[in-house]
Amino acid sequence: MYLGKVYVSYKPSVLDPQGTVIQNKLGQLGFADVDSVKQGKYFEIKLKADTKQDAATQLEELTQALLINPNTETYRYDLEEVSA
Amino acid sequence: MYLGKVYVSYKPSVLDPQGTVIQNKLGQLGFADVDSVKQGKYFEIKLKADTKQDAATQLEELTQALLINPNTETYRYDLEEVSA
Amino acid sequence: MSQVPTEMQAEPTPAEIKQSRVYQQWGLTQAEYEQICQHLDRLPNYTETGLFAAMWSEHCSYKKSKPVLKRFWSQNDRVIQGPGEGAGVIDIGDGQAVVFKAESHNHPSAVEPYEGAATGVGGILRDIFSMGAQPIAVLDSLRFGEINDNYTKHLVDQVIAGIAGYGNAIGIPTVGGEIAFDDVYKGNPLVNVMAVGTLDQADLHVGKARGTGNKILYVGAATGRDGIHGATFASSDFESETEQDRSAVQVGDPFLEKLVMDATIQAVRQFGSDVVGIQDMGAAGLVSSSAEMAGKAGNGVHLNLDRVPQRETNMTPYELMLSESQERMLLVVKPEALERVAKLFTDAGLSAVEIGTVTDDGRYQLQFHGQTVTDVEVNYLVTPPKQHQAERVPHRLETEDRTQYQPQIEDASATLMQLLGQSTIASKAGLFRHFDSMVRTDTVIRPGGDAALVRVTGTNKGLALTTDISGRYTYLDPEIGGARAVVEAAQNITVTGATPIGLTDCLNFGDPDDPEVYYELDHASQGINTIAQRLNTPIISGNVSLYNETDGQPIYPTPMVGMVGLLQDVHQATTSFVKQAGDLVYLIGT
Amino acid sequence: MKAAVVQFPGSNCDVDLVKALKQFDVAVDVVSHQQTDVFDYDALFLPGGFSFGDYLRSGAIARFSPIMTTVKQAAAAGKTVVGICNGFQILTEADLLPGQLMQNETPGFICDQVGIEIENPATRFTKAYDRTEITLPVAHGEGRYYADEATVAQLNTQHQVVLRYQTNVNGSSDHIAGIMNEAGNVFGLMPHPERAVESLLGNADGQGFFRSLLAPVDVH
Ligand SMILES: Nc1ncnc2c1ncn2[C@@H]1O[C@H](COP(=O)(O)OP(=O)(O)O)[C@@H](O)[C@H]1O
Repeated sequence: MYLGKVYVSYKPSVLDPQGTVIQNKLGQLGFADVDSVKQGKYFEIKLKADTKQDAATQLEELTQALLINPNTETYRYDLEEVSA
Repeated sequence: MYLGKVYVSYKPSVLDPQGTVIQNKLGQLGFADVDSVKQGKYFEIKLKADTKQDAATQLEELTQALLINPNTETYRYDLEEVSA
Repeated sequence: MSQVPTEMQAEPTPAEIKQSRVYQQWGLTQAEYEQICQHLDRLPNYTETGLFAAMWSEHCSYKKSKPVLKRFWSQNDRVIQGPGEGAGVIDIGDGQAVVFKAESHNHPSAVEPYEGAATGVGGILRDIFSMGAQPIAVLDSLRFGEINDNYTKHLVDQVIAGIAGYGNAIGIPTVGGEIAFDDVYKGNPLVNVMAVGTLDQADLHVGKARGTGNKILYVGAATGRDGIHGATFASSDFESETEQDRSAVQVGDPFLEKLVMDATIQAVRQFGSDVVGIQDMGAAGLVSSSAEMAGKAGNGVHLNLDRVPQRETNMTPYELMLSESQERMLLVVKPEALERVAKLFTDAGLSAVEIGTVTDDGRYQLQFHGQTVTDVEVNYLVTPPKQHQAERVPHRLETEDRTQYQPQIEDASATLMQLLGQSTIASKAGLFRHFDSMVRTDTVIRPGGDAALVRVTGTNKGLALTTDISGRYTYLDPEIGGARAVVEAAQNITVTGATPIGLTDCLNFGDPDDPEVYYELDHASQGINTIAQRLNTPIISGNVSLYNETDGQPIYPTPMVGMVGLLQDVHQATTSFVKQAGDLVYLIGT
Repeated sequence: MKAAVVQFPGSNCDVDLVKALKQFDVAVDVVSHQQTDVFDYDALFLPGGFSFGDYLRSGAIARFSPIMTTVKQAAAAGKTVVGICNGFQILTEADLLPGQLMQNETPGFICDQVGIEIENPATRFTKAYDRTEITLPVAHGEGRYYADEATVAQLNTQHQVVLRYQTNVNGSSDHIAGIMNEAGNVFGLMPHPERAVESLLGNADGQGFFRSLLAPVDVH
């Protein structure tokens, strides 16, 4: 069994209203040293695969097929073998 | 300048409706080897700090103050120094 | 109960329970525990103790407020169903009926404002469609601390977002409500939600497990460990320092509830009386719904817990029975229709599993891994010992000089400006614009008026809806305060042109064991009752929320009244907005 | 005209759309998102709501529903395809329209009546209007239309922008409230014309949309 952690974030050109709201709130709460906040999505996906390479292929395919919208989002991922 | 990457996920006992819906859809799309999907949040936070230790303290404080809901969520983070 | 299933091996034994008195943390008193031991003629095990604690909590049993509620006038020739079911039902002519109820979600919203408010909406909607009705509107009555406080701002944002998040997604319009701010609610905000539905009277269903041999069908979401002991949690003082309480958090899934709602309504319409009874799983989830349904029918019920759909692994009977996972319902179905009814739900992608049978032995029996883990009398389980609550006139009413509350007005226009500047009086449009008030396209009068008006789909009839609270008045004079809430609601209804036909209420009070609080509860209810009777608006449903205190400081005694009015022709509706320059303004009344 | 309203799990404006279409005497069926054989309709409507809870991204999961194959074929065949609110979100996710609907600039759901400029009055969706300024209801949390600059420019030059907000309620690129495809038969819009067909409910400005659809097609 493999555990893939997929991190999805907006492309830099895309407005991230939620990030902005959080950034402003942090400012109000006194976190004056915060320079920028971006919010994205995080997925933990467990999948069966024979090899790590196979798991990676599956993970990339499903991420591109469903998890992200390529117009506005990019992603990266970590992958590790875990016990079932 | 430091870049903190904060990963927030639901505690295991908390219902994750989004993860469930995504998991079902992946199954229908033919990703039969997917065992479970959990959706969480991902934040990229840039902040000024004198030392890495100081940055870590700030990051933890702000995460607990605003980014997570301690009733339902847990978090982990990575921290690295970056150019401003 | 010989071999203990592995899941249960960590549980304290009956003897250990007796010794540690863990039940006291769950809200059972020593006397109650001893009475249970005596009745059973043995020590209750862990599961049973948990079931009693939940069922005998104030939240589930109304053991403390019952003497007050019993007095409520709830019958006239229009009333089809008064208190005692998921919601009350009133005839609106032409074979149709309106179904409504209000519910509080104060404690969950205090610890977890978004999910607390959201699941409040989800819960009250289940009460409506569990009667076989189509929900058509939601209203909300909210109380917070003063808005200049940062934490309060956060609460307001989250509560509003939670109501919007659930109501908008499930597609039932939020058409009205009210919001006010006062420091007494700072640590204990009030989130009261009212839902309204309509049905053809032939489709009316109630939560009774009638008919020996009928099957108990579990539908909806799987059961997780969320919200275990929410009912007892709602029946105790809220202490701001106890972080541990916070595990009682449920997350709502409006998407799933929409599927459950549509399938339930379809089941009722398609299968009629083959669906014998319906009840939602609310507070104290599976135990409360199944035991109440059996109790109301005078029957027994046997459940096989291995069949309960489970979201997590290794759940114990205790956890399965007390979980407050959302979006779950119990249906009692005739065996011959079971498969077809279940299919309706499974086709929508929902769980639908037969988990037990209605019996004639009056026993509440639970099987788990081949063992009987609970065997008690249904009637006993659903009937907590009678309580007598002491009452005393609140000290302030006897001693304080009331003239101090009389406004000193020297400069009327300055006072007017001050009033208009108050957050409680200011327009709430910025908040209610987050609610979808138009979906279902029957909302004739949207938020912003005195009462909302919703057309009964496919007819010219309209239902006027409002909620009102008079906490400050009730603090100054409980009876007048209660009466005033009803009067105000009736006035709001009348403004649309509709005739008030019935009401529901949420009684938000402090600790009922405080004789002064109980006095407030008693007298405010009397005030409500007297006026309700005079206005011919029977009290057909409601809810009680006690223990609204922070660190021993109670909120104002705050009864909320939700009222429904009937307008024969929506085209006759009037709104409270000024229409054009030159129109005359009259002041009527005294 | 024979119309179908597609019902996705979580759709909640399907009933409203059916009601509105019936008011204009359109023969209308509600069809399940799982259906695949719905070819004999002149128009397909994807209604508002929260298909699949709007989880992940609005429209992201619905775009894989079996019926979307038929919707694409109908679109390619020049039939009328309309996505309102969540339907618009599904159409962009399914690449039947360019761009994407994203979280409002100020996060939070907005339910309001807003001023709308009919930017292109010569479409099969707008031709019956006798004025270009109307008011329509909006009700969305993810209604900010976003596309890259080149796409927006192209939409403008090709007159594919059908509706614009007079005041940019949600931060959409170029105030865009509704667009159509190049062929002019696929239309996505965030405002809800189906909620504005009865003056009893306070707004009848959506009627022009339904009248346009019912007018002979060759005018375009
Ligand atoms: N304050 C009240 N006024 C009138 N009826 C009430 C009041 N409180 C509770 N009831 C009635 O008692 C019954 C049980 O209520 P409750 O336990 O809240 O139901 P549920 O568990 O379905 O939410 C309901 O029929 C409800 O309408």
